[in-house]
Amino acid sequence: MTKSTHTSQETERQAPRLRISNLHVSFANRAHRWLQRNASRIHAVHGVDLSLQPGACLGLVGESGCGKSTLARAIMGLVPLDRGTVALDGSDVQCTNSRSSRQRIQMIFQHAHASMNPRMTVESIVTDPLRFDDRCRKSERTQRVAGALQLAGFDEQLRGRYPHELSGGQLQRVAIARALVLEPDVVICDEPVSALDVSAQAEILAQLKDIQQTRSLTMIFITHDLDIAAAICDRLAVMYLGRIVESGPTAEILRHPKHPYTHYLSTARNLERTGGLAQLEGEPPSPTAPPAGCAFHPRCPIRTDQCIAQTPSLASTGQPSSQHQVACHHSDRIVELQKITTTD
Amino acid sequence: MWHYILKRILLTIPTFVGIVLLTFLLIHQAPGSPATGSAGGFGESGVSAADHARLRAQFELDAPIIVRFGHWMKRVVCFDFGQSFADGRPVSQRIAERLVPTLTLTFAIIAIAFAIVIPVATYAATHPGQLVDKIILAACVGFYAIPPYILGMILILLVGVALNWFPFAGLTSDDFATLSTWQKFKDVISHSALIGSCFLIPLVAYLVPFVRATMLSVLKEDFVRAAHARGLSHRRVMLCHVLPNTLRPLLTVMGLIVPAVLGGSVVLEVMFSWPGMGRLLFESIHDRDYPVIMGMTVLTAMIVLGVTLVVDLLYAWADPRVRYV
Amino acid sequence: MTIANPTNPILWTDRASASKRRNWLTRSAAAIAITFILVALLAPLLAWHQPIVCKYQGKYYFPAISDTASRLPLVGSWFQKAKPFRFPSFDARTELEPNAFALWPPVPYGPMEMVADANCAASRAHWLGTDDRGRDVLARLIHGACVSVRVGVYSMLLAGIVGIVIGGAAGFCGGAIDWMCSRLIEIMMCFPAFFLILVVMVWIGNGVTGIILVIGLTQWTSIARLVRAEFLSGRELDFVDAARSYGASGWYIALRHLLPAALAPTLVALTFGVADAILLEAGLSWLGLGVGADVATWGGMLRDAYDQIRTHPGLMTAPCAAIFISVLCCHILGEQLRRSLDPRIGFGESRS
Amino acid sequence: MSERSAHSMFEVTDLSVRYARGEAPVLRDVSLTIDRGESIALVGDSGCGKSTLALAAIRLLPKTACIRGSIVLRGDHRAMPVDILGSDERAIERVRGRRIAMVFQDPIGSLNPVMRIEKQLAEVLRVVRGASRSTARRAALESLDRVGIADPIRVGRAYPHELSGGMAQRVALALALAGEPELLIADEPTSALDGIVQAQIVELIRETQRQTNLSLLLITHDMAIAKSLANRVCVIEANRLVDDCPIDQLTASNRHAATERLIQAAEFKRSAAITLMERTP
Repeated sequence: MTKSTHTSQETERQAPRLRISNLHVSFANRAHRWLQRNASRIHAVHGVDLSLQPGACLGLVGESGCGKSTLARAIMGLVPLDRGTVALDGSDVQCTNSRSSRQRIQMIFQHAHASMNPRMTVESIVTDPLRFDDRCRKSERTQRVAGALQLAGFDEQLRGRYPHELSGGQLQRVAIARALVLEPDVVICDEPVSALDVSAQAEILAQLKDIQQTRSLTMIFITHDLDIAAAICDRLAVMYLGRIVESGPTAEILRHPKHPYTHYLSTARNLERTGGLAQLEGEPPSPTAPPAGCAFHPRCPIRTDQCIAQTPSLASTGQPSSQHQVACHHSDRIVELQKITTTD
Repeated sequence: MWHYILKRILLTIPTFVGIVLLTFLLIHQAPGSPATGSAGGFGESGVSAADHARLRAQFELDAPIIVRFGHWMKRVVCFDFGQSFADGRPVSQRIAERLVPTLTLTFAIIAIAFAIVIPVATYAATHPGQLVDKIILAACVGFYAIPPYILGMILILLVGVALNWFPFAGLTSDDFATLSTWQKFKDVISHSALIGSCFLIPLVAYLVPFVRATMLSVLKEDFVRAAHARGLSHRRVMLCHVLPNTLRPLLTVMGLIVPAVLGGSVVLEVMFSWPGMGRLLFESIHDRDYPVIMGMTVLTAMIVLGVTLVVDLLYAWADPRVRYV
Repeated sequence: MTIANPTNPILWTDRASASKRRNWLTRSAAAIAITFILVALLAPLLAWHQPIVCKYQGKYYFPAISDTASRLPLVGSWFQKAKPFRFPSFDARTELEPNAFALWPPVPYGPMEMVADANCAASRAHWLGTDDRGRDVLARLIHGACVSVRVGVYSMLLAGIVGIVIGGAAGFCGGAIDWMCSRLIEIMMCFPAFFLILVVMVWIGNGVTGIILVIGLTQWTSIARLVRAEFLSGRELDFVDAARSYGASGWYIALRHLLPAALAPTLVALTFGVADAILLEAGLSWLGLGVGADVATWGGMLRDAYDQIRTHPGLMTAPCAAIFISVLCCHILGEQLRRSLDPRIGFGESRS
Repeated sequence: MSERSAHSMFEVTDLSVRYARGEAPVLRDVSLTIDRGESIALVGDSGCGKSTLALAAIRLLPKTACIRGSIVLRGDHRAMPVDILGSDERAIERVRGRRIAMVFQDPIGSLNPVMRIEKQLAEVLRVVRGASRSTARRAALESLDRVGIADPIRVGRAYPHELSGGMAQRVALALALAGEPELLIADEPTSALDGIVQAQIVELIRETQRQTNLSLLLITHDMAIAKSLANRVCVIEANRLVDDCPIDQLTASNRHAATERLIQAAEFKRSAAITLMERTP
């Protein structure tokens, strides 16, 4: 199956390439696994719905521990799902479970160094996935590897090196090449630049954006940095404690955040001006004991009793045509919040 | 913390049952059992008919297997291993009188070893690459490669025979009963000095590089640097921050030392005619005294199991990070 | 919780300063180890009571060579069955004609042969003298190496295989299998190795094969723990997740990604284990519970020396030196292996 | 430079460092002054030697390191100038924590893993401030409160691994500020933290500076953080100090290439966001 037949089948652009519905992932709580009647489970991902059009780039934003990496691993099938489906072009990846449909989603890991076997050279690292590609003949492997490395902007000369002999930026390029060598339709990038120097960050981001556009890849880009997400994503989804609290077009969310949490996330970017702005206090609550109702209410300045009693669900805001969705009972009162923060 | 302790204690139960089962299988395979007929022990002669009969009687080898296992389990729990073939006394009594010297020696050695190792290793770790450090390490490599029994023979030859400083046979002198308490104490110490050093020297040679390497890696950690940056004195950083973090891994090693010392005691105790567990085992093997052999095997395993348990609990006490695992 | 791995002493941690000396040390250790193995393989060519080549009743015989060949591992049994050489059925020392052609090994005595007076000093005829029963010490030393090398190598091969299989299964499968394997390892570790070996030796009797089996089947626990820990931590690593994400099967991940990482520390532990096995065997032989009185072993020689420690202390020297040197070689080689198998210091340095 | 050094409180002159004899230098001829109450940001890519400078300033480099040049802490009137590199170990121990303090990049790693937080704090308070055993605990809780920890009693009872990164960095700051130092060296204090927490820590440092007239030497690779905290930026590239300019002249046209590159890299993300916002109505 080649890419052209795919696109021709999808005459209407509406059919999503990747559709995630009602995804739940939880882990046994290691601290209390034993001898405790109420052996609690940590709900890492709590009913996430996402859908991506072919060629779309979705930014998944949130603080560490909010479940965004778990969501990525769940989509990849690396952690078992409690509930929910991951559908690629309309067919459930879990059900078909065939290797070739799995290979259509690839992932770039946060720590490029850790994601590579230290005993393998760059070349063998990038070749390894091709062993499991039934369509790729042995003779084609070298060529495919060279192509992928070139696409990722990796210096051909260094293909015989071991991971520990490369710089962070070069390693991340190898990781990109490894993800692309199987020619996937969907690529999930889990904080691909957060471990890099600022200048290397810019290079890698530009490269990723370039690849995404020329190949019309569908991409999920996970990051804790709104700036980075803004630089390359056309849609954003903000996660807080395992749930998506706001999603919509990037510019829309950056300009008019509707959820208080998103509001604080975007204020935190303006480090120089934080002196004039009120900040979000406290730390994200522990996922072992999530607060009742809206998970954000303990830190929220505009909470009401309703927030404690009832968990808000993701709903469209303002004009129904807009894709901007938010999970907040008081998204209309966000203006008050903006007043609080600027006058203080 | 309490959960961890309870969990750890409960986990010893399957291990305990496993030990009992393994020893049971060993008896089942014993010469004279239904399984092996008359397979010989060591030496020229096999097992005599009388031995067969006694073995069958004492271990009830004719009863159904489940009954036998149940009985064996009960015996282990009650520390009742029957009568010794050699002198007819209860096995537990025979073992008990040998257990005390061996365990005392073992723990004394570990204590002395730690007292030597910690200052030496600290010095080496704080002066890495210097001449003294290199000499210490080279000496450790050399001494660690000397097997204890060769060390024993060398010590007997040099210190015992040539210099005649210490006695090297037995635990007490012949006139032990006539001595005063203090002299008795001195007598026992001097009789144990040589065998003790045979255990001690390789142990120290093993531990010094280990502690040195651990300390070097602790010294490289951020919190040590941060402690210095906070203005704590060098002495305080070493005592309150570096040492506690260095000694934690040492606890684990202690759990491994005990079985090693117990196991290594056979040759040395025979060599020094020192009345401990190892020599008792050797004697019973010579006499084919199966009740004692089995009792010893189970009992040492129990001791090691207990020590491991204590070490694990101590470790959890010393390192808050493992309590929640 | 499981106990952290028993770590062998980590020596010479500062790399740059000592690399030259270590190189020299390692080379000599490797040379000595190879010499020991060669001596063990070719023992009858070096010391035997039969000549290497001789002419007996008009025919040429190769007694020592055929003996060496039939002792070789793997192919030895074929030599015994197929008999490509003429196997002698005579005692060369007494039956050979005095002036018949005979090429003797450098030490023309067997290990159990009483060839001279007891306790001779070193001389041209007996380079290291003779023991209390008039047997040549050098010949016994050479044949003792056979036993030590065989016990050391084979028992560790056995321990390595058992340890990798059990530890790997525990670490890779996890869950109930891990629980069971861990308990099994724990049970085995509760018995002091030497006690268990002694007790089992009582049941199965003397013999090299028995010793190899017993040592191998009691010494695998540390290997298994090592492999299990390596697999467990490996399972959590990102590169294993990466391999899973591009569709690699469990077996492929275990063999290609996890096993190589586990193999390096295993190899190191096995090298140290060879030293332990040699020591265990010598200790057993010292107690008279080892391979038996009809085979020359270093432990047995040590025992003979111990019995005469007051009268002939010099007898100790040869077996002591042999055991010490072989153990030291194993330790040095193990230490060097540890450094060179670490991908971060080993491969990288040698490449760039 | 010369007119500034008259009231500078900290002076680094021609500092060169190599970690071992014969190795390539990690710092070459770096000179730097910090005035009282001033905040300096030392910016550069990883491996350029900026952390080495921080460690040299508090003399925590390994003993094998070869150091040339001089570092002098002048401080205010209450104390004599100290030659950091030349003094004996005792004297330096009295400077560390009391006059120069440091926070590290990895907050959890910089706390002793087997000691409760309040014990670590009490230890420092006893040593540095001479507090008695009984008052130290209360003072420890107070200092936790001062760095914005909402629940000092619970955090005080905790072990470092039980804290989140932001919480641990607050604790590390409390430890560093226990001795009321004149100069705080912050080595990448926020780069291991998330956006919101990062902003919180930046704000905390700024607030502390406002209250105590603390001088700050901030080490970072991120120009955005540098701009938010410092009033002067020093750029290090390839082991040399290549640029030293007040924050308001950062955008001037004649800056060093390395500075421009760092500014551009920091702007890359921001500008992308801004253009995106401008593009859509």
